Amino acid sequence: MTADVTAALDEAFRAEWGKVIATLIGMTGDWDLAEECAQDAFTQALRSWPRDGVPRRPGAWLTTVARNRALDRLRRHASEAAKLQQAVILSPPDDPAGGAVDTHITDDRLRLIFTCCHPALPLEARVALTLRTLAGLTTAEIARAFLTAEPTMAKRLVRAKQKIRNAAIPYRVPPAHLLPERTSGVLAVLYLLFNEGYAATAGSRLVRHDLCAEAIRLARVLAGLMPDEPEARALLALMLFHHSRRTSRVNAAGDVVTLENQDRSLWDHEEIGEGVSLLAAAVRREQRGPYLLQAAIAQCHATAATAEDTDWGLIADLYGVLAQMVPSPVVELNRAVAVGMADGPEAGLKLADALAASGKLTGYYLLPATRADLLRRLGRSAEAAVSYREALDLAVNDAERRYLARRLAEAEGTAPQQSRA
Amino acid sequence: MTADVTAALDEAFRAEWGKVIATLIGMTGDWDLAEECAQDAFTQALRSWPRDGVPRRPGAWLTTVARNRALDRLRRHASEAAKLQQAVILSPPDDPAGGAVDTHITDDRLRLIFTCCHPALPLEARVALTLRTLAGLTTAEIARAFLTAEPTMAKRLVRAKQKIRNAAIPYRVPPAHLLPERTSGVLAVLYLLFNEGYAATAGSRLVRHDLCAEAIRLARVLAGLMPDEPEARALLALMLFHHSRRTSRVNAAGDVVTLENQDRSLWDHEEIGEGVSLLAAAVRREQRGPYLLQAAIAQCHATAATAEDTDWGLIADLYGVLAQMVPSPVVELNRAVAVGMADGPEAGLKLADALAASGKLTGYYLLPATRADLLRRLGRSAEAAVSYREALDLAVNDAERRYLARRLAEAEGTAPQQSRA
Amino acid sequence: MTHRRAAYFNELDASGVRLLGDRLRPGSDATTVRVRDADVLLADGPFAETKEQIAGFDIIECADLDQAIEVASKHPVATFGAIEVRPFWEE
Amino acid sequence: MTHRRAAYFNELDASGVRLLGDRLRPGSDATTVRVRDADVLLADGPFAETKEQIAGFDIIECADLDQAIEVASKHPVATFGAIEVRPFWEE
Repeated sequence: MTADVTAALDEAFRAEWGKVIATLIGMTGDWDLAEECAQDAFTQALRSWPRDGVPRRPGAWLTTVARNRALDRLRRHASEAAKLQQAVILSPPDDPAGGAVDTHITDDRLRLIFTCCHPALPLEARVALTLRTLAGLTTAEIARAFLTAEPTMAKRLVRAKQKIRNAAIPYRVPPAHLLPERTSGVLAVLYLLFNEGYAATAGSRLVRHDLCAEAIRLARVLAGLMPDEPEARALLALMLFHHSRRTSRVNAAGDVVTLENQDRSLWDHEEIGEGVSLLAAAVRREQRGPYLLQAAIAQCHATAATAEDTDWGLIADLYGVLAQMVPSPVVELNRAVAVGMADGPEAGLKLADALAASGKLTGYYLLPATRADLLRRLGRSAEAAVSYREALDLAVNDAERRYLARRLAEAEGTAPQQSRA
Repeated sequence: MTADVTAALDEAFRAEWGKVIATLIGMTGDWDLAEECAQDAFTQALRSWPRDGVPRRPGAWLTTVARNRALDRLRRHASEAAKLQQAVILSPPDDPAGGAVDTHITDDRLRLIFTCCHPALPLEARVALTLRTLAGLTTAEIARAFLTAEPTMAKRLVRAKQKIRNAAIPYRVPPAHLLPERTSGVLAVLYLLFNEGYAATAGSRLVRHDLCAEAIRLARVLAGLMPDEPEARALLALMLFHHSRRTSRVNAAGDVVTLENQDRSLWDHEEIGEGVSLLAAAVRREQRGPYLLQAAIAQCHATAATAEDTDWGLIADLYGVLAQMVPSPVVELNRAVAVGMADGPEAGLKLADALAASGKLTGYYLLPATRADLLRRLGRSAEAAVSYREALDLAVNDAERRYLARRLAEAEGTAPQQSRA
Repeated sequence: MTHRRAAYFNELDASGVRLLGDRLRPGSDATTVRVRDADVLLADGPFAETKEQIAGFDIIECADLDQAIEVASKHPVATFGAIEVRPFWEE
Repeated sequence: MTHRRAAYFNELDASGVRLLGDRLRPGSDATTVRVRDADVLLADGPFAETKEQIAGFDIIECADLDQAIEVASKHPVATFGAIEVRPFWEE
């Protein structure tokens, strides 16, 4: 097989798997049949493309093959006459050239993503099902990505598909009155997927499959399918801003490098540029959702030429609006950090102390870590040391622990003072 | 009020309360109404008997007054028209002289006892309800007898009556196919009641009301109501044999006196005589139920002129039959004791050891206590001491503990040897 | 029945979604039946010893789970208790 | 359905005691709906986290509890599971 054909197959798999599955579920209502027939179609491509050449529209080719396979299978089961009839009614007239098929595919993929992320499914099942049916990851890959045994993951997927069938979770884009809530549910699954991957790159975990890339790919699909939904674009922008810093977040020793100390020349400026234009398009819609605000904050960091150029005042304001929209002590903590940068550590410490007094973040290591940093900047080393030690007791991630230990040593005067940021 | 009238009232209360309640429940289906009206009738008797004299048939008088009271109450509630109609249909024509009433009363009391002991009620509710409705104990008396707070007992009674009404527990003598099982359920409640009272007389507990006497009274009522049921008679006989020894079971110091050491002249020979004739009548029926076997064993003890005269061979055989009928490790243990007496301690120890090896009575103090007694009789003092200590660790009753401590001291040679039994 | 309850059930019945339904007596009026070795064993109370107990049920006919969730979420009990939506077994 | 099951339900229906009844899908197909602060909260699975789950129900009309117990004790599930007999609420 030539490298060209291999690349074409690879590309087709990434781009088309979800579409093929979505179309077949829409046509047959049978998730397992859809998976089997999609697999068949890709196997068929593996055999025939090297011999006959890559078709002009690989997606349409794959969809047609998979659909014919599904019809064959259904016809073979005379007992499933009713199902077949339904399938025939639902399936559009055969169109091997794929002219009118695309719009139909588009709809089906949106139906698929809303079904996979239905809130009646357990959260982990939503994530797994999305990766399996939309991203085309194998059960083994998903299991590895989530540090789960493969049989457990297989069971989870089977269970989820059973529940969709037995509890009659509808295969559709939700009606208008449910759409905002369900859309934010879908976005939450994709962002969870991204964060899972993002946290892993900085921890001591090895993930074979890049969950961040999958999350971005799916968010891009969703933003394309829902052009009227600014939050979908904003989520994609948010992911891109974070992802642009992936190489500079950890140094050669595996230690976390804080944002202010990162080498900004390593940042992926193409991704930042895409994020900026996505956000600009989203902002034009005049809706301010939580992802838009978070993306706007991330943009402030991503577009600052140096750490000193960061517009901390704007960031503090954005966190203020966000905190009102989605009350959360973690957002409050981030606001305290931003205020500490914009108006000085004294002002930030005041907010952080209020948060500590509320008890809402008890046990969360970033609260004492933040207080420690603010105390350090105020020159109150002894108090800073106490807080660093507290944070160290709570942190679980290795890289974070190394960072805190270093800071603690500094505050206790047992290590050479690093250059002040 | 003259002593005569007081005694008549007292007697009527004991004898008639259950009958009046039973008749009124049968008539109205309303347990609370039945209680209220019975109370009213007794209050009325308290007022009118000293003035007008005790009626010829106090039971019929009370029933008539209570029934008229109930009809009055029901008539007063126009909204309960349906209930009234039912009540009128169910109630027999008024008969103040009480001619035909008695047979009807008899039936109702049997219905009441089966309803109170219905297996769908929790066991403790069956006992409490039986004491309240059949024996006429107040809620406070029942609570005291079972060392429970009065509000707890009141709640239990209310709950039981609610369940009877809401779950439609039928007010009737069960049909033939349910009768054997339900009868043994009723007998079990009465025997539990008796044992509760019997255990209390030997423990450090003070009970105001004599549960044993109530249990015997109720068993006598049941045996009278079910003349064809030999087990009812056998249970009454069993209770009488136990009860006949009540004054000789504990010495002046409050210590348990074992059967062999009891002063048989203190036994209530009238009760023993009644037990013997009841058992003789029961045996004629040619059915061998568990109460009959237990009563036969108790009779062996009760009718032996001296401990040495006890027919241990027959007792061992009876336990053997009983063990086959109702397999139970406690019965096996008693059999081991009997065999130890009939065939010598060696034979008894063999059975007791087998039982210990089975693990079925682990934690039950009478197993090591029995082994200890057998070992002592074999002259194996050191082993006996170990077993007495084991039993002492498990026993909870004060009197039992004092007995075991004394035996332990003997086995260890730290106390003067008592006369060997 | 409160006005709110009545309105909910009237609407449900009028829409044809509810086929049947009723409140059950509390668990304290339940009797649990087991048969073991041919013996009928009775126990006072419900079979599950959870704090939460089933208070009633409605049989509804819905196009899909979303409709069932909508019906359930409007049930007067949903705001303080929970409504379990269970599909029937179809062979 | 096994022969024994079928025989049981045929007899029940013929006697007029059973008004209605059906098996439910297992708890894993259930969705629990709660409404809190006007938000509709969904949870996968049944409301009670007990090992035992409700597998079905039958609405029977009986003269009294003894008849209901008799019907329940003959149910094929009674020999390995439990049948909870619950009266309807009557106002």
